[in-house]
Amino acid sequence: MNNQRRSVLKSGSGAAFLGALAAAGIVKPGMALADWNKASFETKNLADTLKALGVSSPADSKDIQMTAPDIAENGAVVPIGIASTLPNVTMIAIMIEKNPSTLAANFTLPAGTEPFVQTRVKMGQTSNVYALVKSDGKFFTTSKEIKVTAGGCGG
Amino acid sequence: MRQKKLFLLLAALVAGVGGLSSPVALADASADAIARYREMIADGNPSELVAAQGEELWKTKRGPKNASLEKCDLGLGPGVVKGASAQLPRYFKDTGRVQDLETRLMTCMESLQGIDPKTIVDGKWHKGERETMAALVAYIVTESNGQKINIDMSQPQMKKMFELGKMAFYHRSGPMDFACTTCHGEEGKRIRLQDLPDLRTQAGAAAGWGTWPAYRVSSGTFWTMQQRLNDCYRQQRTAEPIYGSDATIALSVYLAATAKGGTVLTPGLKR
Amino acid sequence: MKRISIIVAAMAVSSGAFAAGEDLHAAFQTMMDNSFKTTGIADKYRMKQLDFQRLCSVEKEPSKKVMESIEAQQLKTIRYPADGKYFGDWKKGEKIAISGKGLTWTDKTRFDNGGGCYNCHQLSHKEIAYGTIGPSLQDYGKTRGKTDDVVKYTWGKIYNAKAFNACSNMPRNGDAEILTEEQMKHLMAFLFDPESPVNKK
Amino acid sequence: MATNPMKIRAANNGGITEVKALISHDMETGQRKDAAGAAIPAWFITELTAKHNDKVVLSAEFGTSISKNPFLAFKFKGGAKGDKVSISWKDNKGETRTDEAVIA
Repeated sequence: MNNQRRSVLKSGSGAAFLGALAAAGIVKPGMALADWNKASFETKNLADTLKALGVSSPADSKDIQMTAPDIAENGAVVPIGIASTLPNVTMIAIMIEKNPSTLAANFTLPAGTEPFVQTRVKMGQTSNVYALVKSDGKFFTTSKEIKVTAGGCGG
Repeated sequence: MRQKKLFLLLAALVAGVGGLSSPVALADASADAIARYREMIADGNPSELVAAQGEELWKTKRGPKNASLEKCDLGLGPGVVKGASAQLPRYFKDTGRVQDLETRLMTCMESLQGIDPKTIVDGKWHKGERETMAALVAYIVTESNGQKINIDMSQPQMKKMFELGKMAFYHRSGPMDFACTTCHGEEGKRIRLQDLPDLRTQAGAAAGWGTWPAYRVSSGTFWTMQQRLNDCYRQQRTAEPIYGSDATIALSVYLAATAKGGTVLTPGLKR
Repeated sequence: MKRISIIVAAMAVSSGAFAAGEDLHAAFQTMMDNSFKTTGIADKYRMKQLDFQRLCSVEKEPSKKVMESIEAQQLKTIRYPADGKYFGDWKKGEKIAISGKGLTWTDKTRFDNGGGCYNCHQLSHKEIAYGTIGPSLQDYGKTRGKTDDVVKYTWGKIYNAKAFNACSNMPRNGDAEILTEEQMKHLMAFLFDPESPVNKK
Repeated sequence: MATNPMKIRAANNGGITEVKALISHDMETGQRKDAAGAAIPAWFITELTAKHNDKVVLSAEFGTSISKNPFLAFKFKGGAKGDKVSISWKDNKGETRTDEAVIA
């Protein structure tokens, strides 16, 4: 445990420095190593999440593609893929409106990384899922409703 | 956005499906959506993580005898893992028993490593030696992925187990009068949105037997065949089958023999 | 050893691979006896079959005569509500229809069970996750009406489905004490109430 | 507490490297209760960094909504066969792990 913690400190010294900036409430997508933005992950609705991320009224965009099922067979694993044709994408975030913690993930994409991420999220119930994309310093969004169904014998 | 529109269309379709028009359209739309969901998660089966641990465990010296399982004979000779689970259950002369993968591994763990089978039989799922077992199983069944289900039915002991397994399959009992057939004895049925293979047919048995053991998305854990059968009985509301008991092995023989010629697609990925 | 197994194999072939002989049935009983155990509320005794369970544990349905005799016996088990009231609260009924819990060895009590209706039946217009082992019951009250005959038949079917189809897949909710009379009344309301999502889009 | 290795695959196709990773982690939300009714404490990956050789190609922050045994896929320009791709994570208990793969 101690050894592991030491290696964290060692390898994470750069992150700690940048983390100081993040702790001040400034999120800078595009940073190489952002320390965990606790405040943004503690938000419980979309408006607060956007606020915590320093985003105001992102525009709906057809240039963001969300690949996700219409119906999830199980809420424990819901595949979400986000891609975009917008220029200079530096950040992609996934938000789940009705989850206890709205922000699921926030990706920072350095130059040279394609505007494409795929992951899997948990959903407590049927909800809108939002993709937030930062392109050329501006924020854009798209959403999709995913139905979560009950399954199995229920016992 | 387009997806949203598509969804509205689906919703309209759903709304249009009244009591009079066909509910089949709705069922198909849901079934298609579920099929797409399954496709999306198929790439990246977390069983891989468990299998990697299992491979380590197979080679690790453990137990009172401080030995690995590398000399374990799963039916194709000592140490042969590739293709072994596609040919299990099997009659083993050395134990005089028909054994499935897990009971065979118990034999190896006892004889090679000195691990008491009781730690597994009386254990708890995903704890202790049963967790070890699950990892070993994940590794071994991965090594049969893509092979044909091909169990050796030439021995009379196997024939007998097949007949006993079939009887168990039809055995109705308990407060809900259920048997395996209640859910798996007719084609094209489902529970909630989960398709139910008709396990009496070759195609159905291949779809069922061929895709277990599997990673269960709902629990986030890897399930061996023993656990799969255990939970089938739990949902049937019968008494609990003893881990590795003959009834579970007989059912496995019935399923694997019926599935013969089908493709092994293990480990599976399930709801 | 080898010789014995050859003889056994030869016997197996000649007797049609262990066709339903007495020995096989005895072996089956022994196997079942040795293969199950009591865990929590699920007693090992659950593996013992009732007569009709045994008669229905076959590949093909039993004869018409056997079926009819089972149905006649099962019909006698049905208890209709003593107060003559068949309908409870459809909202509670919907919850019972959705819940599939109860009676497993991981349940702490053998009471407070769900009906598990959605495992096999389509019911509400809104619920898409429904099973198809049983027929769709969508618009049940709307299409069948609420005549005394229909109401009584429906109660009986919920109480003990085997009275109407000897080897039905449907559990005997009342007779096997899976659901209480009150719970079945709620289910009745869920099926018949015009305001219930079963009948109202 | 020992951590288990990730499964990382990286393949270059037409100048773009696609990385797929499966990460062994419980990702407990802190909202669940155990059989005895006691709350299971939150335990989840908070940060993740992916590198191509020594260059960061993706960094991520996760919340409790990410599924158990997380899956992640992304793409970056460049990357030659035989190059190293590594992924490191850190969780809310301070545990870390780094695994690597070679681009195929």
